[in-house]
Amino acid sequence: MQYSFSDEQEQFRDIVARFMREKSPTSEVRKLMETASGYDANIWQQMNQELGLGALCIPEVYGGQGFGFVELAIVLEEMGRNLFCAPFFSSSVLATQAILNTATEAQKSAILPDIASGQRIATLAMCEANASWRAKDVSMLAEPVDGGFSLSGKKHLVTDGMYADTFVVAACVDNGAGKSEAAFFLVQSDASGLRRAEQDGIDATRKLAELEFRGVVAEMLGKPDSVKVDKSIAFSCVALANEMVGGCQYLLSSAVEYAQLRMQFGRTIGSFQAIKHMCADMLLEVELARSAAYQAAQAVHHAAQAESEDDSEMLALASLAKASVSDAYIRTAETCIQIHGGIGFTWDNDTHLWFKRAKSSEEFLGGPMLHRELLMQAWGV
Amino acid sequence: MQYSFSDEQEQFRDIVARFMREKSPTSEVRKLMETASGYDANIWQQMNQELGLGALCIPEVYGGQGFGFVELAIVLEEMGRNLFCAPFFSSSVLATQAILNTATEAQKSAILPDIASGQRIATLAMCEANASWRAKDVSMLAEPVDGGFSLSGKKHLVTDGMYADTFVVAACVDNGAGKSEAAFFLVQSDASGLRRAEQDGIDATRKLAELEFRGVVAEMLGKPDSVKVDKSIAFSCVALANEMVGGCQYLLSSAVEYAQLRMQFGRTIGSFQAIKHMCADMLLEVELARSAAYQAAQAVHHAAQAESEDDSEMLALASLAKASVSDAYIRTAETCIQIHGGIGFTWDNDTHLWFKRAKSSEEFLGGPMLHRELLMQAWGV
Amino acid sequence: MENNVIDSKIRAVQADVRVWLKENWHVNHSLLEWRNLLVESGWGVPCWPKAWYGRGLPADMETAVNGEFAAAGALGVARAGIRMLAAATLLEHGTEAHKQKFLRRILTGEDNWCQLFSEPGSGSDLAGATTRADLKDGRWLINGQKLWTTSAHHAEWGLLLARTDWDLPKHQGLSYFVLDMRQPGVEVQPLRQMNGHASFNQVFFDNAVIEPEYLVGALGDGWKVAMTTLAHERRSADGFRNWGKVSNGEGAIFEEERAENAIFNEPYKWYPQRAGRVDLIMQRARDSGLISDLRVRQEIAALLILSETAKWTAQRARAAQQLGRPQGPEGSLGKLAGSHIARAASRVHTLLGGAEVMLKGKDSEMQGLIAEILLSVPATSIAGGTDEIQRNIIAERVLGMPKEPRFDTGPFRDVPRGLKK
Amino acid sequence: MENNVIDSKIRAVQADVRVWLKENWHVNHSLLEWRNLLVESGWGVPCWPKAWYGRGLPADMETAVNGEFAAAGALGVARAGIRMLAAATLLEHGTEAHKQKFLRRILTGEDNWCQLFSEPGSGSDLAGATTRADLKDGRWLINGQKLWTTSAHHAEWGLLLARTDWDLPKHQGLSYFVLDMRQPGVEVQPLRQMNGHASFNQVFFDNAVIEPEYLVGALGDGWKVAMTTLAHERRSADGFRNWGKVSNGEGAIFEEERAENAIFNEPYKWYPQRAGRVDLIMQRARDSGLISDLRVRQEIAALLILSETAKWTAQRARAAQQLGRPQGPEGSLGKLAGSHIARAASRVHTLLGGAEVMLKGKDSEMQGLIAEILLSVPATSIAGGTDEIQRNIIAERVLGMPKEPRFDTGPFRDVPRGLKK
Repeated sequence: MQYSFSDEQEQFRDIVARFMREKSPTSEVRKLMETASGYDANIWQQMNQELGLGALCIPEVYGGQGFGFVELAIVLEEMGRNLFCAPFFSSSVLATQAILNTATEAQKSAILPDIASGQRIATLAMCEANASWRAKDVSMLAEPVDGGFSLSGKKHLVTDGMYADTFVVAACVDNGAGKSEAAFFLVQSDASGLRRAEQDGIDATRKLAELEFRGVVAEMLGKPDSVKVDKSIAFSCVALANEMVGGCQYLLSSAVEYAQLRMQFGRTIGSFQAIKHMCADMLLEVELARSAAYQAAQAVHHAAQAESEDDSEMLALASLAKASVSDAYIRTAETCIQIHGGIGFTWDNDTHLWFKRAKSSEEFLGGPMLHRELLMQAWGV
Repeated sequence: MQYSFSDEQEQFRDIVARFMREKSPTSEVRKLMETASGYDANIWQQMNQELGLGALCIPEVYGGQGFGFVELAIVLEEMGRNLFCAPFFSSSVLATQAILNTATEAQKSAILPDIASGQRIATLAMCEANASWRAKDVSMLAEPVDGGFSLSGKKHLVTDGMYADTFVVAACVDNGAGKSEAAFFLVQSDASGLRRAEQDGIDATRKLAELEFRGVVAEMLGKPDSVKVDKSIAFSCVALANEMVGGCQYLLSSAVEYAQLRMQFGRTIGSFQAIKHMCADMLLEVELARSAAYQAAQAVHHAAQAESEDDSEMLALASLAKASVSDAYIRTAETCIQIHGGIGFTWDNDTHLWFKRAKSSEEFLGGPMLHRELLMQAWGV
Repeated sequence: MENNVIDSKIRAVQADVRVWLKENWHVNHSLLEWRNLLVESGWGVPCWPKAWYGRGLPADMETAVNGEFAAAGALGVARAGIRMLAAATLLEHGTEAHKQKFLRRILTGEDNWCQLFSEPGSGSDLAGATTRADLKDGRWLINGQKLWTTSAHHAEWGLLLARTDWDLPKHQGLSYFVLDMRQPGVEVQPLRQMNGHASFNQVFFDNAVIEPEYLVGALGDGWKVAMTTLAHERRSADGFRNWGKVSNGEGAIFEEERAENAIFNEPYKWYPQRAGRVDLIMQRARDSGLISDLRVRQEIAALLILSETAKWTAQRARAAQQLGRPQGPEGSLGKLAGSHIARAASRVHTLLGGAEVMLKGKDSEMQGLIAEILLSVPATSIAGGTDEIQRNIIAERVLGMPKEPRFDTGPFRDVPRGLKK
Repeated sequence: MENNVIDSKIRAVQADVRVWLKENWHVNHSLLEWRNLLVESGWGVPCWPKAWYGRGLPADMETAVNGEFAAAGALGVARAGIRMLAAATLLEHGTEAHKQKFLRRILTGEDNWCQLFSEPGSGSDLAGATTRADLKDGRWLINGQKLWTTSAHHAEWGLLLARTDWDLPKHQGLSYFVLDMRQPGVEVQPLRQMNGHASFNQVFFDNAVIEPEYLVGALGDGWKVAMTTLAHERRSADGFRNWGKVSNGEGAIFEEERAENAIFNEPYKWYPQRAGRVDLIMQRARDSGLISDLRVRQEIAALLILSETAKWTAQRARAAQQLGRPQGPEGSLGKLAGSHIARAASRVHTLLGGAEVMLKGKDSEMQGLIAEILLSVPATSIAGGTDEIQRNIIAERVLGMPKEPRFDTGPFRDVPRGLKK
């Protein structure tokens, strides 16, 4: 049914949720966010071996399980709820969606099985000084050389960039007619001419790096195609939106729970109408955002299965979801801190972990103002 | 002192406030708004003879009292608080400010004494199909003819247009260099070629008309000068902002009062935190808007007295005030209805009278979005 | 039950209706003749009990039967107004005599009904009703005032909530009656709203009389019975949103039905405007040229995100319900979301109108429709439960937060109410 | 008094200060020497009583005296931290012995003070303090925990609010003490905030000892005495906003003062960021080129309208005060306005930063300043009274609306508190 998950999907969610609750309590999150790599290789292995999450929505021919995007969205929601620290978003979303949308069969067969198994961690290097993830803003030029293309320049805000094995790098090639077209390129972490440096993110649970390319030789994925580049980012936006919805839900639950425990003036603060109404408003905002994320996930699910000529509705929903959930997440985070009062502003209280994820996610892959505009454009307005 | 009224100004306010309370209870407002002219000629006469409000801020040489713009702002605030039904805003603000800012000495001497005494009711006809009060948007062309200029075309949203004796009409003249410059022109209501028709306003306490000019011969006020035209509108914006602040205060007081009377669930609704907090938020918004209106009034006060080369700060404050108060007024009106509940949506309850004034004033002389942009421009940004 | 068993049952019922309609439906019937046929056949309300004009079919058969009526282009029983709420309440709490007297004429459309619950002093606090019913010489004398009574001016009967005991706590002192609206002690006055319409009425009772047998449920059970009415009101809220949908068939019987509907639709004609008319936004933005203004595009996008996500949220609730899953929070949020949408739409309409919003009436934008939006939207966050009440309900019932401390639990006589002196 | 009489008095005082400063002020004094001179002359705190280091001048003379100090480039008494709140409280409620022991060293800067009011369980509800003071063998034993204690780690003395009677209602069971911070039973731990700073402390008491003569005011009068401290805190809120303003004179004494200030300013260094740094907006918009984006211009204009009108509103309040007029509502609104400004500024900074806001630290925008804004603003609507408490105060005290119903009026022992079990 269009507006609900199937029983199988609900069961799958329960399994993922249990794993995340067990493996990613905030004590673990706090421990991992202080490490350089930001994740626990053992748990990463368990996640792939026991649950096969890395393989989940990679087609079976490439060593995956062949599930759809809705299942991926379920995984991300549960990860976001628990701030699961792992390069899943980088590898199984950003890089995998870029590869699935642009690479040749041969390339997919070569790369995806290792990503599916979790042995290879991949990520996307797209954003440059202009802090944009849109194909038209990619200015790194890929120059044809023997054995592929040569890449020079910088990429930043590369998630898990310090520990990834493989980079999918966005760059432009001249399409002959004097116009440039964006494409993705494959670069291994040990490539000659590649340097990487840590970046200090406000969200310590999502590690960032800056990459410097000095004539790095790279393989092009498929053909230059800006439309497909944008489409793969749109897919990732939807995944991010679903991850963010999980975070919204955590913050809402946390605020409501605390309001019912914390006493002031001889009563729980949750018995004050001001707090109750803040919680009701949060719920409304979170549920509307959830609907957007789910609806977009379904649209991508179908778009990924049935290659359609016209992706405009899917693109519209992706931007709609990213805009809606970005606003909801940061407001829910602000309200959650407010309801916790001074305690909510302390390091020891967990709220700030999600607040920082919310703030970071708000502009990651494009902020709400941009996506509202892209929504109008996708609607042909 | 810069941020407060003098004792004399406070006493003046008391006198005006008492007059408005006595002459303009809502019973009277409701009666007058159902009439065609929308005002009571007797009370108009009393207002001018007893309080001399029409003469208030017209210089003494033109038969006025020579007070400043701050005193005018006080009058408007008290009128706005009581929805005083009279052509004061049309005659003593819109028309008078246009004349003061652009006319020659001889013209001022000829026209202003009758406006000051209230014998002549003047108004401004500026807005055309594009619904703008900016000099650059005036498209009516004034063609030089014997005895003055000939005007053709339509003006609408002309306040008190059906009963005004004199119209100050905005039109353009070619400045020789192929560019057009806006100027004000004087037209009497009995001029040949002038037709007027009532317009049905959402705010029945401020009557509107559409004027049609078919070769109406008019006298130009001073010289074409778009800057002065815009400046006179800026003055009127400040006057309007102060009038609106009076309305805000009425709505706030009305909401607070009702909340302390109305019982539900065995307690006054004003004892519910939701209502208390709405009232606190309203107060904040109204007081911020009030500061904007007062600050702008003072800026115009000084700008009108000391002809300055650079009006940009005054223009900035005028737009700031119009934007700030417009937003505050409509939100206060919405909240006041909300606190009144279903009763507040009925015709017999007075709230809608101010709601309609708020809605109408929001876009009158330019809406908040326009004025926020004009503020940035005036600040040189 | 297995799906295929259900399917075959549905098919059987559909076949029955089809046959019956083929034999009986004809546009040359008068509306009353036809509805009498429906009532006698049980096909008008197939899920009602067999004893009372129905066929005792399970609730989920209704859609199937309606589908056959639609396919045949046949009209159904009278449904306009609050008659079906009256019927549901009487079916559950009424006596045999009540059912005998009222149900049939509800379905045939011969009697119209209105709901006399809200009062000037009890809006959000419905149980605070102070209209009194006093037993005198074996008959109930009604005194007081009701408010917001849609269609009171053409109703034969009213569902009345009145206080019969002032010494009991608020909810316990109320009783539920059927009131004959056509009597000297009842005065109906239209109530004008700020948008100029007068969709509601005030109803004044000055020693209006109710015979004792018109008490519904037990004495003092008024709140419980009213809950039944309100539950059905909520359940049929979707249906209400279809006001104004009239069949466009040709023939005398359709003319009759359209005339009937016109009367009932009249009070609701501004309801779409009250909700903000999001549907008009895009076209107006294009027509005004403001569609190319980046600022306006942001406002439009934000509004449409709100209205689209609210729609999907309602659909999620419905989908869960259809799957028999426990209702999530989605179902309780529509009303509050609607307020946000209406307010945001009103703002965008203002942006698009500019100073033209100063005008109303036939010479103004869209023949006054835009002005009607701006002057109607403020009702959205009040009517049918204010936003504040909705937030309380959401916080308490959905999120499980503590209830408001209560100050009205003692004898109603002592509860402060009305306007504070 | 006539204005010219006031003027001549002011001029006389100014002349006196000028003469005294000319004779006494010298940059070669050590800071302590100089402050001792100030204390003995009475010019350090001219409006304090003559008996206690002042000259008994009326309060409005302070500005005139300060002006002479500024003109001479002379330093004043120690003012940093909460020492002046301690002094004001002791002047009003302290014994002769308290004043003798504490006041002078407050002014010379030899002793530092901290305020031990807030607790983990009593933030908005300050009177709900549960730190206990029990009289045992003639001395008070203190047990419990305080929170948000700025500068506790370098304070010699603390102003302590503790519960001495659990059977009285909340506000009546509290007493007010001066606590020696340098004792084994007192442990000070810094408390890290979400922005990474640790400006506040937690203070744990494990049988900390207070001699009976360090009770301030009568037993059970703690709330009353604390009100004095808080009133002075509110009054000097403007002064606090000047943290970090240090005189830039040359010479040893200025070095000493700057070193002293540096310690006190340390915890407050992120406060400007907490308030949103509206001052940076325009330049950042220009630098990023977004100043030409119509959407961004709207946001900036709205933010600046908010911050400008809030500034004027505060000035209106001050002007009324200076004219001796009754305070209007303006004075109570600044805190709530500040929350709106900070949140709006944070949003605009995010817009201007785009995805760069994902970064913090020295390599990020403005060497981490922007990130510090985004991660500090959430404290604005909480610290010093949440927005919700502010709205209550505004509604009740300014608008005269009814108080919250109370559930904590009985014996404190029975009042539910802390975290609900």
